[in-house]
Amino acid sequence: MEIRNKRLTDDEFYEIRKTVLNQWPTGKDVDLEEAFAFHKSLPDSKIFSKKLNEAKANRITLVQPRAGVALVQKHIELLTYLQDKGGADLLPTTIDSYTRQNRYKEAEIGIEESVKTGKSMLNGFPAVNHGVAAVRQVVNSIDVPLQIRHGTPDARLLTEIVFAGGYTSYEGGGISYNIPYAKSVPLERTIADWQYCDRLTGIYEEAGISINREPYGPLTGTLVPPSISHAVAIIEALLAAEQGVKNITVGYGQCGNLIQDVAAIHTLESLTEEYLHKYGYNDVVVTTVLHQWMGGFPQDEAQAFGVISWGSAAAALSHATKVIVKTPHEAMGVPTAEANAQGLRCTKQVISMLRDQSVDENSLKEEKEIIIAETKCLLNKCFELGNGDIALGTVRAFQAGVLDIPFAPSRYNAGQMLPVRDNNGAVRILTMGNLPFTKELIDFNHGKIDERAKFEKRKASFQMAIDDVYAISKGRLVGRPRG
Amino acid sequence: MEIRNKRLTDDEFYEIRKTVLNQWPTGKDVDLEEAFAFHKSLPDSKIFSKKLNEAKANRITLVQPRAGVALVQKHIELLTYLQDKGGADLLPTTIDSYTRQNRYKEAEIGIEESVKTGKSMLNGFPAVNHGVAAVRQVVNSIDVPLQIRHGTPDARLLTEIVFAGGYTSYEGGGISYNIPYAKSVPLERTIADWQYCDRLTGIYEEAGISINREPYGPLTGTLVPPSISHAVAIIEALLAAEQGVKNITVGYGQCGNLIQDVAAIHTLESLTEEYLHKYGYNDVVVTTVLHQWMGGFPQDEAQAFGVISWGSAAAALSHATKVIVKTPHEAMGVPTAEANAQGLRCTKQVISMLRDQSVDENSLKEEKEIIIAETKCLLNKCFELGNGDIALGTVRAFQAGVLDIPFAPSRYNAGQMLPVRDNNGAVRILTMGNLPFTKELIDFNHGKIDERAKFEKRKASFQMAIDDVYAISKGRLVGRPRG
Amino acid sequence: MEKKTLVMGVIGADVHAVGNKILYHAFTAAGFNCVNLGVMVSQEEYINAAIESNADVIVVSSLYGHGELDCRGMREKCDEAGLKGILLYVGGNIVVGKQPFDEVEKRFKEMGFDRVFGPGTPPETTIAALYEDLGVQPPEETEE
Amino acid sequence: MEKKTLVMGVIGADVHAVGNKILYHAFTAAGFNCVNLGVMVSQEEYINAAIESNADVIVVSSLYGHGELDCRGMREKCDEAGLKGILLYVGGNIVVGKQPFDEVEKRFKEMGFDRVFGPGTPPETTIAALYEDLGVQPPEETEE
Ligand code: B12
Ligand code: B12
Repeated sequence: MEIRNKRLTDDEFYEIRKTVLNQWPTGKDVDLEEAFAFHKSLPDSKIFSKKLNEAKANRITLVQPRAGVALVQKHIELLTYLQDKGGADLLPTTIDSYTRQNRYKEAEIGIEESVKTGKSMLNGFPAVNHGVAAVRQVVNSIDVPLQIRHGTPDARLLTEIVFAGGYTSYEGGGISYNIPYAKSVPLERTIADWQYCDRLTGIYEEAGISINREPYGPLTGTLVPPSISHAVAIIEALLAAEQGVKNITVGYGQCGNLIQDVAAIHTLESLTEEYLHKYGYNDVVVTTVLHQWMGGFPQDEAQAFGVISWGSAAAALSHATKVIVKTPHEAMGVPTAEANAQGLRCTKQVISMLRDQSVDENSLKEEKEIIIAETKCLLNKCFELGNGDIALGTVRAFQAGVLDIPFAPSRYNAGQMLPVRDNNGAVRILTMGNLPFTKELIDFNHGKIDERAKFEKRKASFQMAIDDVYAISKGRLVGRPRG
Repeated sequence: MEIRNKRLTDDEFYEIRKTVLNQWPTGKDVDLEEAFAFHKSLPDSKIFSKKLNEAKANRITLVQPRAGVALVQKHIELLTYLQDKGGADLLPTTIDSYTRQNRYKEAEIGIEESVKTGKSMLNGFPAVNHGVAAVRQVVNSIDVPLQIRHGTPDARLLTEIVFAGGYTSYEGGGISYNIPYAKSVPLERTIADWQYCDRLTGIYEEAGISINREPYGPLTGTLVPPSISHAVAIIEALLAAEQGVKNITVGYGQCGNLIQDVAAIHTLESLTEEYLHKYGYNDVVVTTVLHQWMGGFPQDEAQAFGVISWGSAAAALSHATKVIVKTPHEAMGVPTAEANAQGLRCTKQVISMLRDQSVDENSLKEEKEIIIAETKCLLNKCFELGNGDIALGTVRAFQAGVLDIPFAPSRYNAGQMLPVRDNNGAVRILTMGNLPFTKELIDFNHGKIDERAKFEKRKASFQMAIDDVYAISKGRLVGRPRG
Repeated sequence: MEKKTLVMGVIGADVHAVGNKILYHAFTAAGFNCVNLGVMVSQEEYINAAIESNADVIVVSSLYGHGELDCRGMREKCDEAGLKGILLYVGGNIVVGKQPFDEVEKRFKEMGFDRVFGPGTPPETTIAALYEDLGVQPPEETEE
Repeated sequence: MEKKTLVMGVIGADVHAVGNKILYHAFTAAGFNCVNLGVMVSQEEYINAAIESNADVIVVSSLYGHGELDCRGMREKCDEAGLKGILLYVGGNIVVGKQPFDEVEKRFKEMGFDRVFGPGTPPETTIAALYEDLGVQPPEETEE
């Protein structure tokens, strides 16, 4: 059956649900009614959507780290530390990579090894293996709202377990947790699986429990032009809304040019709202998240603080609803609690110093127009390809290279498009592949890149893109030729 | 004799010089001709003015730390570390506080104690006590240009010794090294003593050795409105130019609001050039320096990195010729070499990430107009009070409170003016004292402050200023009421 | 309440004026009679002012790093001047560089200071200590 | 020059594709015959590809932190498959967290890897090591 952007019927949903809950023994502990009751017992201060809505109303930017370790107690200690010593407004539970691939047996080995060696041998928290009761232990121990962050193509069981466990926010989506996170999972599959996750969110919503959903914005985190990630975010917002999701945070990974970044956050919010309304979803609250630079970091911690701060500045000046924080250990490995808290404190300092400042609207005008025009080209073509259905259109768009994410591992991504920075560090598109841009937009991109090529006295090429990939880790934004 | 902005005659200069070189035994080792020869032997790469001119031409921002310890070898080690591990483009030698007060005997005790305890018991390098040969050891050991940074009201002997020692840049001025750095030294005295230092610079210049001079921009470093520090910087530039100085770096201490900071650096350069030309000094090269936040810092190092980065961003986006760097130890004490290098690397990361970005001119317009209008009010009144002579006018302006520096220790400063931040964090003036502003400018300042007062639902007052003094150290820019 | 008198200032060649101005404001609001000597105060000046004003306590600030050199012998000079047992406080950035505070405290206590405070100590802390050591209460109305 | 063949890929459940794409580009430009398996490569896939292509070296990348779990037993599997003595390189962010590199290197060498590289090792370093270990020279014309 071909994929459609259509709400799953109860019959469809509960039919699938039987097999989902059987994927791993812990699935049997999930009981919806009892889970609703648990959620209703939570104080407002632990509810993600409430805190986001409040932040949006007050135009402040909340800070949230990434964090997750193998064992429950250690994970609670870690989160408590980040809450108390880092001042995190929101906390995550990052899931390990085996769980993300539904390799629960390997996750089990990781847990055992972690117990044995006394250090986390997993790069995240294996929530499925731990099960509902353990997840609730985390929720009960922490004072601020909690979100699951992962990168799981088939996250259905995970969603069931952590929702039942009391998590009030959940990252991911059928595109954003496939193309950057998988090699050979068909897009129809992940979109369908994420319809399940979204429908489950809708079911909670209908029971009076508003769980926040966050399409994963930064994709590969590596020179992704705003219009590309905007298109994906908006599609996932539409898919989620169709399943009954009412509280959505759309995301964007900082590119590094301030004007482009601020314009990106502003247009991300306005375009998402525009498309939601256009397609009849009128009661969804949209908030935004900026991810501090998601590409390669400098190894030196002092330099890393510089990168972290610049991401914080972009978040504050664009008044994103929240910012996801990197740490001074980023280039080296999963951070210690201490390093993670340092990233948070550095970020909070910058965010709160800048909260009363903004970027002049006039200076954003051109960049906003470009992002809007590009994003609309992409989305309109997707709808066209799907004969009006965005789920179908998305699958066909990826096949056609109409949606194309740079440096992605998935074989369902064309990988024809090549981005490079322009002379001011904004990310532009050198090789269009099959992006359905107008001539004006193509000319604009190439004109900007030409300026740089002239300045650097070299041709724009794959080598230029490589230089840009390394640039920030080597202390620059634009990867100028050496020597 | 009343002070005049008039070049010292050779007779006057060499007459004074006799007593200056006798202030401490090391004075006798200064020999001008031999010093010229030493300077001429220096490679271009060690000459401050050359490096600055080049940076100005290329619109890049150089980074420079503060640093100085009691003993020569330790000082060389420190600077070498900052050069090699910090990547400093320019290096300083910060002079200790006893030397700044000409208390050479106490400095001598500090040196002895430092030898005994094995740690620097002085907060800087006592160059006068060490003498010319030791200073040259430093110059010979370091590859980048060197500057003396101090805060010395009567710096004549120090100037003689370090110029003879081969330093190619020198900070300070008759106002900026008096009012924030002394309690009871008359302004006539310090202006006259700095005319000596400037004339000495002029004499080197005439011998073909261009030594860079830098009026000290940030003054008390605490909520100094741009127009106040601009007025002082421009006066000191005029005083220096009259004595034959040809390479001047005017400075400004970051206030924290990006628009105000960028507007400040731009207007500082243009106004200085304007006034120099207006008064007939047509061959002076003017460059700019932004000092990262000079007021109280947060104690936490991660937060301090946030403050450092924001200062770096202001420097880069305003294309200041150089930036003076703080360290993560700022709130605690004189930094270790390691902490100092961290500040440098963090700064370099931000500076070079942002070097290809600027702030939109349009958004700077209002703020530039205000700074220019305020600065001209101040300067024109100074000229008026001095019957056209800026040296005399300056002395009278301070007497009258026409120039008034907040939180200054000097009894020759009126201390009537009180600054507070506005609702966007820009520094404005609440209590004018005797500042000669037009009604429009007063209304502008008060209007901005009223906005904030309304927002905070309290009256603007000394308490508001106190809250602003503490704000950055407590993680904010604007000192909002607690609770 | 009988007003207690304190002599305050920044010692040595130190010109850090900001904290001094704020402390003066805070101490006055807290009900003390303050003789503020400002910056660059010598040991003799503190002592003379304390004798003249019949002070209960001398509050020494040092920010610039030379505190250790500047404060030596202060207790002895007080004793000689007849200020035996007068309360001596010191605070600020009293040594050069970031040093472990307990060691610093120890050295200054050995020099005869009754209380030693680390970098960035808020006025409220200092005032609470003064109330305690002088056995007085906050004034009824504080400027808030 | 006879072209040496290398098999490369990112091991385990790891999807970090950026470095892999760039390494492929760099190795090819440096004159190697590259079989790039991309991301999410199992030990078996490396070994099969190495047998098929008669490879001289297997270059394992691991970025995501599970390298230690994923790489265990790889040398033994190579031996069993008849790839005795084949060069084994591993690099990337091969363990969880920031750990002292010499300890990490030791553990991976004990697992049978010939060369172990830390985070952010530039392609040039890897290529230099390959030239050395395989006794070959850079191609005359490199893409510069
Ligand atoms: C971009 C990125 C991502 C992107 C990847 C997109 C994609 N599909 O490629 C996204 C956002 C999807 C992602 C996801 C995850 N990531 Co990630 N990611 C990064 C990041 C920021 C940059 C990686 C990169 O592209 N660098 C640029 C390229 C050019 O460099 P490189 O990858 O290091 O490769 C070079 C060298 O290492 C070397 N090299 C590589 N292999 C080999 C082999 C040999 C033999 C030699 C000699 C050299 C060598 O040459 C390469 C070319 O120069 C790094 C941190 C960093 N480095 O700053 C984290 C990082 C690698 N990720 C990490 C983690 C944990 C994850 C996640 C689990 C999620 C999470 N917790 O946040 C998931 C894992 C998903 C999975 N199953 O793999 C951790 C790994 C932790 C550890 N080892 O302790 C890192 C270090 C971040 C951190 N500090 O926590 N990530
Ligand atoms: C602003 C500033 C300046 C301004 C001062 C302007 C002026 N005239 O007031 C200028 C730029 C001129 C300056 C000059 C110098 N400074 Co300065 N300065 C600072 C800075 C950034 C803030 C100080 C401040 O105003 N804070 C705000 C006020 C409200 O706080 P406070 O001063 O700490 O005072 C509060 C508390 O400490 C406490 N307190 C104070 N005294 C006492 C006493 C007691 C008993 C108690 C309980 C509490 C207490 O209450 C006060 C009110 O809340 C500090 C670093 C920092 N803190 O971030 C460096 C700092 C104090 N300066 C320092 C130095 C070395 C100097 C210089 C030698 C130059 C140099 N090397 O850069 C010169 C010295 C000149 C001289 N002769 O004194 C060092 C001291 C190093 C050390 N102790 O190891 C510091 C720590 C910076 C550093 N890390 O290197 N400085």
